[in-house]
Amino acid sequence: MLINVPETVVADALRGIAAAHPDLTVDVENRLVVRRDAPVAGKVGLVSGGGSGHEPLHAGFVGPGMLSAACPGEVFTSPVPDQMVRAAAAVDSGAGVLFVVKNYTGDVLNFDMAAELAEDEGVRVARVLVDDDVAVADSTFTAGRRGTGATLFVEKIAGALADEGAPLEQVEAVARRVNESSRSFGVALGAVTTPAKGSPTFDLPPGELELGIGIHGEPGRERRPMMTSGEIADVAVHAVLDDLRPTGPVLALVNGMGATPLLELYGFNAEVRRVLSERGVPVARTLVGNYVTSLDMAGCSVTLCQADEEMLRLWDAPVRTPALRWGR
Amino acid sequence: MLINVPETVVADALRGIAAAHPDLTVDVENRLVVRRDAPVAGKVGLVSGGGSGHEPLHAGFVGPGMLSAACPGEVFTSPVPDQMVRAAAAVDSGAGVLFVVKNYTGDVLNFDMAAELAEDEGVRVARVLVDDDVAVADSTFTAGRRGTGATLFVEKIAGALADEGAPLEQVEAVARRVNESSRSFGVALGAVTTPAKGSPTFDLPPGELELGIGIHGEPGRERRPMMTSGEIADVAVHAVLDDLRPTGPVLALVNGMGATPLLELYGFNAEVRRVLSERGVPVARTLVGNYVTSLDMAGCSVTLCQADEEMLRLWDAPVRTPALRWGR
Amino acid sequence: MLDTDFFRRWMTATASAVDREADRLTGLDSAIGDADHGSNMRRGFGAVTDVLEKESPGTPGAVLVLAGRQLISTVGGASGPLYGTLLRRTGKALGDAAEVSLDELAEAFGAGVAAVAQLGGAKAGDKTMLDALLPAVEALGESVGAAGDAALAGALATVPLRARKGRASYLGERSIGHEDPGAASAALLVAALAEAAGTGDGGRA
Amino acid sequence: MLDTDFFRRWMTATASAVDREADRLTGLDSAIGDADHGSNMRRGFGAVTDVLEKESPGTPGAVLVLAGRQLISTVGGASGPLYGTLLRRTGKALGDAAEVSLDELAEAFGAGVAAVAQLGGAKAGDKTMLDALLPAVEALGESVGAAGDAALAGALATVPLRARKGRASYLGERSIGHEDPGAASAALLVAALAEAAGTGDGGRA
Ligand SMILES: Nc1ncnc2c1ncn2[C@@H]1O[C@H](COP(=O)(O)OP(=O)(O)O)[C@@H](O)[C@H]1O
Ligand SMILES: Nc1ncnc2c1ncn2[C@@H]1O[C@H](COP(=O)(O)OP(=O)(O)O)[C@@H](O)[C@H]1O
Ligand SMILES: [Mg+2]
Ligand SMILES: [Mg+2]
Ligand SMILES: [Mg+2]
Ligand SMILES: [Mg+2]
Repeated sequence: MLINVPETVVADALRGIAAAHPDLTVDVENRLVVRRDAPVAGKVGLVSGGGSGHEPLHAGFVGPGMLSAACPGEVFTSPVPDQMVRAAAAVDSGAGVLFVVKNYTGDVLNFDMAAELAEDEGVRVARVLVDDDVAVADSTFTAGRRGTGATLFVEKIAGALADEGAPLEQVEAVARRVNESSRSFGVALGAVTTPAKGSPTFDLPPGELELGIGIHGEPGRERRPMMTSGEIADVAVHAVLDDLRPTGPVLALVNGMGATPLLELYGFNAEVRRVLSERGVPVARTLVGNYVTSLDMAGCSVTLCQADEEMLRLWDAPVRTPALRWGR
Repeated sequence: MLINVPETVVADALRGIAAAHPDLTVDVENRLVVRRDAPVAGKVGLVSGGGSGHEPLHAGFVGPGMLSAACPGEVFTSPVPDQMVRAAAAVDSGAGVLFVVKNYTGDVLNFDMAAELAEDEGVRVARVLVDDDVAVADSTFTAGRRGTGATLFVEKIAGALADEGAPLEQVEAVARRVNESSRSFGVALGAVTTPAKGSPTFDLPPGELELGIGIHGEPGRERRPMMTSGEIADVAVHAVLDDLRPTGPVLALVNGMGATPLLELYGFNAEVRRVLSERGVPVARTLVGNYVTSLDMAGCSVTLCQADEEMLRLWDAPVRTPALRWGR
Repeated sequence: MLDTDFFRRWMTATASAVDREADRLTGLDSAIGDADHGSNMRRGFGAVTDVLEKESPGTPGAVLVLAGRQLISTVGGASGPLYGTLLRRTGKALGDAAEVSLDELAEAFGAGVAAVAQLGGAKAGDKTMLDALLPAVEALGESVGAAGDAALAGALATVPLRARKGRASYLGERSIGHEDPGAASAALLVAALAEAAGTGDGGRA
Repeated sequence: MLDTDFFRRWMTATASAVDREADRLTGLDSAIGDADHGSNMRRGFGAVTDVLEKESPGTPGAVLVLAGRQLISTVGGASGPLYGTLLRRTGKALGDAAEVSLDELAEAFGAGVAAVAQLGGAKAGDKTMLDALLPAVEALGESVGAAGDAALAGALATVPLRARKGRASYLGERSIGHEDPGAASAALLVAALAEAAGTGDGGRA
């Protein structure tokens, strides 16, 4: 691992982000990454965060057209409420703040505590939960579906609407709509090594893969002998479509988990596109790359969002962050 | 590996690029990625290429403000002359074409053959060699310094000048100037697995690293017990600075080799910045990410370019490619 | 009676235990979670030790409320709010008393555990820290030693369970056969009570 | 005399040898290069076999010129232009003759190898394919069998050398102790001459 000591990994990264991105204000001690021009008058603030190790999510999505601030926790550990309270105070212009929360017990509990505290301090807070991972059944037997790739869609599209000056209720509504229109499925070809553990979190021998993984190095729902890129696309895309049942064009995120070469990811995108066209699903936009990652995990995930006209317009709107940037 | 069969890896990726990027014309059979609007009247064409496995280099850098076309070879194998001849014909508007060639025997021989053939067909061709890797001594005992991270600087800056309508000689001159002002040094924390071989190309046990590696999975100049991020930054930055001896601000590329998490890479950037400031070298711009990669290699490289005013202006100029995009 | 110092000793003993067992906790969490429980607990109770030294709260209740708040501010994850709530609510239930009886502690701890159940929505058998905490509440009226034994037995009894809450629930059937990391750390917390009480006296104060 | 069919057989025998030995060549290249020499050669000579079948060139020279061009168009890397030039120049030196003598082949092959040296700028002892090709040129006047032996010996003799050209040169001292992959494939190419000539006759045509 390219680290100093496990204890300083997050602080070291924040110093590196500060050095690379003069457009961001980075508070290393309090673990905050904020748009330099926050609070923007009249604009709803968008705050997200979660465990570190998923970069560029979330800090790489801070900037005009997307997040107002990100709160990075320790590696794979949700941030503490103090961070979100500070972030809310830093980005609130009076128009209120939307918390974008991935559905994990830890994130939910910490963001909820933060929302209570921030409201005590006079900030109007709304919250949207992202829970797009179809590998997890949403039942009384689970903590509910995990939040994964759809987080990027929610942050981009809600961020664009917030930048247009829409009120909190509308920004919250579009965020919820994007989440409800999105589903994901992930596959691991290799395990993760966290700095704290220093060795792979589970044992995945070369000739095998895990289906239905999350982004925290946890094992998946099922282990299988190695499959081809085309077979993996079949499993992932069918799983997503069978749950989403889209009736119109989709936004597609073909996402690498961190250690899968872009060469392979583009090849996988070709297979994803094949399955989509076999199922008669038109693709409006595609994003291919390592965006919602799990440290050095080899593998990939597919996220599809059935996007209406407004979502597509907001997707195409200008964005200027370290990891997503277009239109200006 | 996320592949179908090793033989189709490059073709599969090209189909995936075509599906993801409607702004590019992709010729899967002839292995070409071309700006959709090429040839642009009066504009010098910029053609690069090399073995695949270094993505987003080069295909990810095709678009307004950067390359006109890219010619991907097999994995780690330079492309064949036919590709560059076709690319030159596709992008030449009459203003001539610059070949950006990384200094490897294979690339040099194939691009030289292509230049001869393209000139026979009436295209004016200039060539710039990129050879920035200070780990290799440029002597009669080697094939000369390898071309690595500086390729990105050359392609971005020469591409911006070409977009301004500068003549071939000037585009060639700025490309050469950027190369002469740039140096790199790379480190591997893990070996590469190529699709064709299917197993790591060399054996690098967990507690060790290789200093002075290239981007083709070749072993480095020296093996050492694992070092901290700070120690690696010391070695890499000193190696670069001792050779470059900059007298002004630098452009910095803190590059991941493919499997190094962005979290760690940002932490490494903090250490690179520390060493630079200890040496009194100001940093004008920083780019952190996996840009010039070696499939699934864990590791990083540092490239510094002593940038004059013109280079900085061209660096900041708008660019719109799959992997670098700003200003429009 | 249990005085303020007893509660400080409880927190420091927990901190030492968690520090010593951090790798085991992370190992358990790596089988059915995300491999951070040991470092989470170590970071949190390390911070608790620090803050108790700096601020010297003057009552049992104040010790636990401060410790709980510190856990919430330093741990994150699922365990931060849950353990933080456990200690804060236990501390609040103790009120301003300078000393408390074991029965009073048992009752307050019961309130803390109930708050955990409410916050996390889990119940007995869901394979969480509650499976160690709930039996401990029952046994605490008897002695701190009995509580420690009950918590440990409860933690070990999570092995055959299928997780229904937290990260381990994503694994479905595959969560079976592993001890729950949060239950294991809860057993350490409860065992530390006996240590704080002084070895062997069973804590019947 | 060696007729057109001999040259076709030479190319197909090389293709089989390269196909059979591809993993070994890639293994050698993975020690001191980039692990692609086996697949490069297999792809190239596979394409050569295909094009010779499709186009049926009518003279020895035409067979080699076509084969060389095909290598240049399909291999890439360092070996593509080098092997392509070797065959093209050898073929050009053979001219339009319908049959050639072994001496004529030896001379033409010498011209091909010289072109490789000029294109790549390497010389004997630089640890490249030339270390197998140069001794083969010397021995070819004697017999194709002798040439095969000489090439093989030359390839094995690259083991203790330090590379000065190509990718292996980046390794400096660390290139010592490994056989050069291009020298190994050159030995296969030259050995295929004897196979084309028919086993055991030594090719003295
Ligand atoms: N809803 C819940 N109720 C009670 N305890 C829970 C709940 N969810 C998780 N836990 C406990 O938290 C432990 C995991 O803590 P930790 O690993 O620190 O957090 P995270 O799961 O966020 O990584 C689990 O082993 C379990 O005992
Ligand atoms: N300058 C040169 N002159 C002669 N032969 C060379 C030269 N450079 C490389 N070679 C040969 O090419 C071989 C490598 O071929 P290959 O692996 O196919 O290409 P690449 O090095 O581009 O990956 C080396 O083993 C060596 O024999
Ligand atoms: Mg966690
Ligand atoms: Mg090669
Ligand atoms: Mg955990
Ligand atoms: Mg090679």
